[in-house]
Amino acid sequence: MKPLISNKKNLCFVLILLALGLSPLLLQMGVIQSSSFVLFLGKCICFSIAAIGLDLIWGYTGILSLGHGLYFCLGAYCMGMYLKLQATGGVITDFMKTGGLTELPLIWKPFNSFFLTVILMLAVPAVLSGILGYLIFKNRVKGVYFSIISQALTWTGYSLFIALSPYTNGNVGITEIQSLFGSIRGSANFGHFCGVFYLALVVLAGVYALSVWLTNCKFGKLLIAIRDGENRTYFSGYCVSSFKTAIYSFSAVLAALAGALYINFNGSITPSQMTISYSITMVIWVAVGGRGTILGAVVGAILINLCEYNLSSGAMVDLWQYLIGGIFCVMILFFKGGIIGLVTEQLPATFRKLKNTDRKPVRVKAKKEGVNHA
Amino acid sequence: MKVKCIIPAILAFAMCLSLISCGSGAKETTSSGGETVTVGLLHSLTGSMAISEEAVRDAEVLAINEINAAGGVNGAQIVYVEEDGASEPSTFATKAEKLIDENKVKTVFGCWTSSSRKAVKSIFEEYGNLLWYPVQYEGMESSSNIVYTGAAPNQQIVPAIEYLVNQGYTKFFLMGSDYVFPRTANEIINAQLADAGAEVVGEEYADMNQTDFSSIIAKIEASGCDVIVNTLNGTGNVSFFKQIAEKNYTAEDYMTMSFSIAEEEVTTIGADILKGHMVSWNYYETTDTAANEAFVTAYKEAYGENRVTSDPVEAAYDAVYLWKAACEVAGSFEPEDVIAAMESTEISYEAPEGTITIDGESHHCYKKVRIGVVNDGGLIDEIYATPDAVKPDPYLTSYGWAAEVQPLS
Amino acid sequence: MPDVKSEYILNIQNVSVVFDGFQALTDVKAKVRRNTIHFFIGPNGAGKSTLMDIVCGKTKPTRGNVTFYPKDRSPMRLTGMKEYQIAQSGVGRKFQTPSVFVNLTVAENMMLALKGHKSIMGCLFYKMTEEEEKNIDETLRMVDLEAFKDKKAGSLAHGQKQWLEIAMQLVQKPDLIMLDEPAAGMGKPETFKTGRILKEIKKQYSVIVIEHDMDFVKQCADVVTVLHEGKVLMEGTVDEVLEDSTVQAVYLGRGGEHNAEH
Amino acid sequence: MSEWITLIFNGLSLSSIILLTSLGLAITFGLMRVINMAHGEFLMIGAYMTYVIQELFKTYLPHSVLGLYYPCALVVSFGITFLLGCALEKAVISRLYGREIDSLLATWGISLIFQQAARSIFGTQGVNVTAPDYLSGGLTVGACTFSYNRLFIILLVLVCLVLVWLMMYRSNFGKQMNAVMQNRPMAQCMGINSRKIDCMTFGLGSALAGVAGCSLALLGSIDSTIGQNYIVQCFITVVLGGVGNLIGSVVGSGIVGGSTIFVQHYTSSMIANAVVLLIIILFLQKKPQGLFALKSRQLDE
Repeated sequence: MKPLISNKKNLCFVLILLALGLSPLLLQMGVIQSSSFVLFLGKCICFSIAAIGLDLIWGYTGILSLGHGLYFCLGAYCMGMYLKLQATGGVITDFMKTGGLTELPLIWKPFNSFFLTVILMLAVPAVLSGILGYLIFKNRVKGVYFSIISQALTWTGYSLFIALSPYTNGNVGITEIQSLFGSIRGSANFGHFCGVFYLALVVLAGVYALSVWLTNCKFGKLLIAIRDGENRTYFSGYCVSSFKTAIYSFSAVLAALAGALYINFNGSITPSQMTISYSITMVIWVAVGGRGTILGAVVGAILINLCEYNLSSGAMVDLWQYLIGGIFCVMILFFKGGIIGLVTEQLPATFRKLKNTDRKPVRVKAKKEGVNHA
Repeated sequence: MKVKCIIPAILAFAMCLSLISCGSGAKETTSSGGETVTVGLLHSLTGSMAISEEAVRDAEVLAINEINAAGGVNGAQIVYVEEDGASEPSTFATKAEKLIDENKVKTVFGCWTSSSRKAVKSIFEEYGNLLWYPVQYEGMESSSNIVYTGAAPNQQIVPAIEYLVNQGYTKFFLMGSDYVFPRTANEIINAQLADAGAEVVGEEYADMNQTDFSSIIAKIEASGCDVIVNTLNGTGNVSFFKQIAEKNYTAEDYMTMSFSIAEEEVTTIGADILKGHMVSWNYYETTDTAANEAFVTAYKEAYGENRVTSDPVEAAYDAVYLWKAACEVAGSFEPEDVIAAMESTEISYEAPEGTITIDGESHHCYKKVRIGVVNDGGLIDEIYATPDAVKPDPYLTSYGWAAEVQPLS
Repeated sequence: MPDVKSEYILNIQNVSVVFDGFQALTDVKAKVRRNTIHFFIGPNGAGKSTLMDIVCGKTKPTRGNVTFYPKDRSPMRLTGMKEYQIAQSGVGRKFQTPSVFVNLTVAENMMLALKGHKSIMGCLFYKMTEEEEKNIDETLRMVDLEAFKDKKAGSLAHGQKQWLEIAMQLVQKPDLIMLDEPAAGMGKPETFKTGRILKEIKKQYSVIVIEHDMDFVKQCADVVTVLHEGKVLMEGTVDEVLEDSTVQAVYLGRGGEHNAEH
Repeated sequence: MSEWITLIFNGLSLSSIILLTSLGLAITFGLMRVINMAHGEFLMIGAYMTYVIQELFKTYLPHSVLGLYYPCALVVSFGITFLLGCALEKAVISRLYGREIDSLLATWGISLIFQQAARSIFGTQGVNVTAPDYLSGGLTVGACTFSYNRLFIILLVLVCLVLVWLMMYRSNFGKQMNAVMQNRPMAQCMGINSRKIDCMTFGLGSALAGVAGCSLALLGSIDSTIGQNYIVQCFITVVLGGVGNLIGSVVGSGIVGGSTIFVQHYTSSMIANAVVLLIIILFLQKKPQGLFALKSRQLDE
C-alpha cells in the first residue's frame, strides 16, 4: 500500500480529519461558539461512514442500492435498544408494555450486554444483506432492477418496523436515550461528548483506511472490473455474485456502524431514516462528492449536510429545496465525477485547454482579470 | 507535479473551514433598537407533515406579531428564528439543538407528530429549555420542559367516547393510521369501552400514506358497527372519507367520531362528504367567545379569507400568549424561571376557546371539551360541551379502568 | 475411453438449442483435437457464437452434452457448470466485441486474468509473485503491448484491445482457448500477426476460432467445421471445405442477406 | 357471496388504479429505459390540474356546466403534463440516454423541485376536488355497491390501454417509436427524427401519468407529496410485468392490486404491504426479467 501522504486524495482526507478533530478543541477554546454545531459535525462523521459504504458498492462496483437506510436503521436500532435497556435497567420498556407485551421480548434480550450488542449490530445487517445479496446477485439481478428491488426492500422493512410496533415502537422509534458515555449535551458533559466524537472519528479513519486498502488491492480492481464488464469477469473465472454479495454486505455493515454511532449523537432513531427518500439522500451525498473515490463520499456527505444545516431554515427553506434538487440534477448531468471529479479532472482539463488555446498573453491577462472580477 | 497535488487539498480544506466558520458564526439577530427576546419556531415546512404544520406555524407568527404590536413581552420585542423539521424526527432533533444552542432561543414553539416531539424531548430536558407543543396527543407523557397546550386524552378522547356511549352507540369500530397516537388512543378506548360495557367490533390500522381504503371499508361493512372511531391522520382522512362516500354511505349509515379532523381537514375533504360526522376538540372556529371573534378575524386578515382556524391552530396561538403570561409572572425569559413560574402560580389566558390555565403539575392545560358536528358550510357546530374546563390528566390516573394502559413509571 | 481422452480436448455431443421457438442449433456434434486450431465458420446466424456460449456456460443447451478433457485431470461435463467454474477449470473465451476492463490499466487487466486466487479471500490478500509478473510481461511482449502496461485499457486502439483480450486468455493458461472473431477490425498485417500468434500458442493449448476472413482461415486452420442454420454442414481440412460445393453455395449464395438476423 | 364480489371488485379497482398510474412508467421505463423518479410528480401535476380547472369552472362559468370540468380537466392534464414531459426530456432526459442509473438520480432532483414548486404555488395544505355529480356515489346492486368513480377508472384505464396499444403497434408513430427504441442509429439512418420521437414518447408517458393524476384526485388528497405514495408501487409493477411489455404491466398490476386487497382482507395494511412486496421480490428472484420478458440473445442484459 502506498504511504498515506503521498496520495493527494488521502492527504485531503487527513486534512479533513484534522479539521474535524480540531473542532471540539476549538469549541473548548471558544473559537467555535456553538456546541450544537460541533455535535452536528459528529453526525456528519457518521454520515460519511455510511457514504463510504455506499460508494464502495455504487462508485466502485456499480450496484446502486436505494435501500441503505434499512441497514443504517438496523445498526441504530441495535445500539439504541442497548442504550435504552441500559437506561431502564434491562426491563421492559414503556412502548412494549403499551404494545401489550409483559416481558422483554426474546429478540431484544441479547441487547442487555454491550458485547453482544456490538456483535449483533454488525452481524444482523451483515447476515440480512448477505442473504438478500446472495439471492439477488445469484439470479443476476443487476442495474436498475437491483435499485428498484432494494427500494422495495426498504419499504418492506419500513412497513414491518411500523407494523410491529410492540417491538419497535412504530414510527416513534427508540427515543430519549443517552450516548454510550452518558449525556453529551452541556459543558459539564464535554468529556462524554469528546469520547463519542473521537470514537466516531477513529472509526471513520479506520473505515477510510480499510476502504482505501480494499480498493487498492486485487479485490478493489475486481470490483471495478465487475462494474465495467460483469460478464467478462464471470468468464475470467470469478464468481461475481459472491464478490458482489461480499461487498454489499460490507457496505451494509458500514451503514449499520454509521447508524449505531449516529444514535449516540442524535439521541433517538425512527423508521423515517429507513424511508426511500432518506436512502436516496445518502446516494446524493456520494454523487455530489464524487462517486468512485472514497474521499468523494466523505466530502459529499459532510458538505451536503453542512449546507442543509445552514440553509434549510426560515425563509431559506423554499429555496433550499430548489437548490438541492437543482444541484443534484446539474451534478449528475454535467459533473459526473462530483466535486472530486471536478477538482481533479474537469478543472485541470479546462485550465490546460485555456493555456493551450490562449497563446496570446494579452488575452490570458484579460481572462484572469475577468475571473478576479467575478 | 507537487503543486498539482496540493491545490485540491487546499481547496478541500478551505471549503471545510469556510463551512465550519459559517456554522460557528452564530447569527446574531440585531434589532433596530430596544430589548429583544429570541424564540424558535420548529415545524415541518417540507415533507408529508407540512400539510398540517404550516397553519400552526402561521398561528404562532400571528400571535408573535400581535404581541410585538402591543408592546412585546416584559418590554422586549419577540424575534423568532424559524427552522424546518422536514417531517423527519431526526431533523427535528438536530434543528431543536441548533435553535437552543446556536440561536440561544428562550423557548421553542413546535412539533406536531408525537414522533417528532419524542425525538426532541430529551434534548429540551438536557438543555433545560422549554418546548410548547400545540397538538392534542395520546398522553402518557409529561415533561418539565414541555408545555402541552393541546388536549390530553381525558380532554378529547375519553369524553367523546363517553358521549357516544351515552348516545346509545354500542358497536364501535376503531380505525387509525399506524402510529403511536391511534394505537395508544385505541388502547385507551378499548379499556374505556370494556368498562362501559360496549363492544369493539373491529380495530384496523392504515399505512400513513395509504390511498386505497376499500379493504378497510369492506371490513367496516362486515363488522356491523354503528359508529367508527377515527384516528386517521393527514391524507388518510381524505382518502377514507372520499371512498366511503363513493359507496353512498353518509353519516346516517356510519357515524364517525374523528379526533384528527378539524376545520382545515374539512375543507380538503369537502363539507358535502363530511357533513353530519362528529368530531371532538376543545375549540372550533364557531366557538362563541369574544376572544375568538377577534382571533378569527385577525387570522383571516393575515392569511386570507379562505383560511380557517382550528383547534391546533388555536392551541398554537394560545401557546405564545401563555408563554408571554408566564414570562410576565416570572419577570424573566430564562426557561428555568418561566418553568418555575408555571409550577408555582396558575398561569391562565383568556383564549379564543375560553379561559385556559396551565396545570403546574402536569404542564398540560385545563380545557373545555366540545363535541361537534360538521355542518353544510364546512364549519363545525358544537353539540355538546363540558360545563367547565377539564383538568388535564395525561396518565388517566383518575380513571379506574385505565390502570391497564398506564405506563410503567 | 482412454483413447478419446488422449486425443480430444472437447467433445460436443448432439447439442440443440431453442430460443423462444427459434431453433438456433440442431443436433450439433463436434470433437476438438488437442493442440490444434479448430475453426468454426459459417454465415451469420449459423449458430457459431451460440455454440461457444454453450461451451463456456453462457447459454444452457436444450438438449445435449459438452464434455471437456483437461490435461492430467479427469474429464468433466461442462453443461450444467457455472461459467466461472468453466473458466476456472481451463476454458478461456474471447468475445466478439473486445471486452476488456476499460477503467483498469493493461497490467491490472492481466493481473485479474491470471490463474488462481479467484476466491474472495484470495483476492483480498493477493500479492503478485515474480514468476507471475514475468509471465505477464512475456505475454504482453508477445502481443506488443509492453509499452502500454500502465495505460488504461480504455485508451487502447480497437486492435490493441483485441490483442489484450487474447493476452488475457493466454496468461490464464487455459487448456482450451476460444476466440470469437479475433481478427475482426484488424488490418491485413495485424491479422497475419494474429495468425502467427495462434500458431505459436497451439503448441501449448488447443484453440477454437470463429472467423469470417478466409485468408486467416487458410493461414492457420487445422480443422474447419462449417455450420449452417444451426446444423453441422461438414467438417474437414481447409482445402476440403473450400472445395465443397454446398459450402460454396451457402457462402456465395446467401452471404449478405443474413445480416439482419443478428 | 356479496363479500367476495366486493373483494373482487376492490381488487380489480385497485389493480386498475395501479395500472393507470404505472402505464406511463411502462412507456418511459419500459421502452425508453429512463428511470423517471419524477413520474409521481406528474401524477401530482395531473391532480392539481384537476383542481385548477375545477376552480376556473367555479369562478368563470355558470353552475350548470360545472360537471363538465372533469372531462375538461382530463384533456388539460394530458396536455400540460405532455408539454412538461417534453420540456423535461429536452432539458434533462435527452442528456441521459444510456445512463439509466443517472437518469434515476437526476429525475429525483427534478421531483424535489416539482414538489417544492407545488408547495410554493398551491401552499402546503391539500386542496379539494369534488367529484362531478355523475361520478359521485355508487351503483348499488343487491348488497354490493360499485362506486361510479371506480367504474370510471376501470373504463378509463381500458380506454388508455387500447389507445396506447393502437398507437404503439398500429400507428406510424408507434412504428417509428419502436424503431428508435430498438435501434437508434438504424432508425436515424432511415430518416426518422429520433430526437423528436424521444421527446414525444417521454411526453406521452408523462401525459398518461397526468391523466392518472386526474383520476387520483377523486380518490384522495391532493398535495405535494401525493406522487411519492405511488412511485415504488409503479416501479415494482412495471418490473414485475417485464419491462417493455404492455401485457406484462396489465398482469403485473393485477397481481399487485389483487394480492394487496386479498392479503389486506386477512391482515392489516402494513403487513399486507410487506407481504406483497416480499412475495414480489422473491418472485423476481425466480424470473429477474419479469413475467413477460423476451429471451434475449444479447450479451448484456
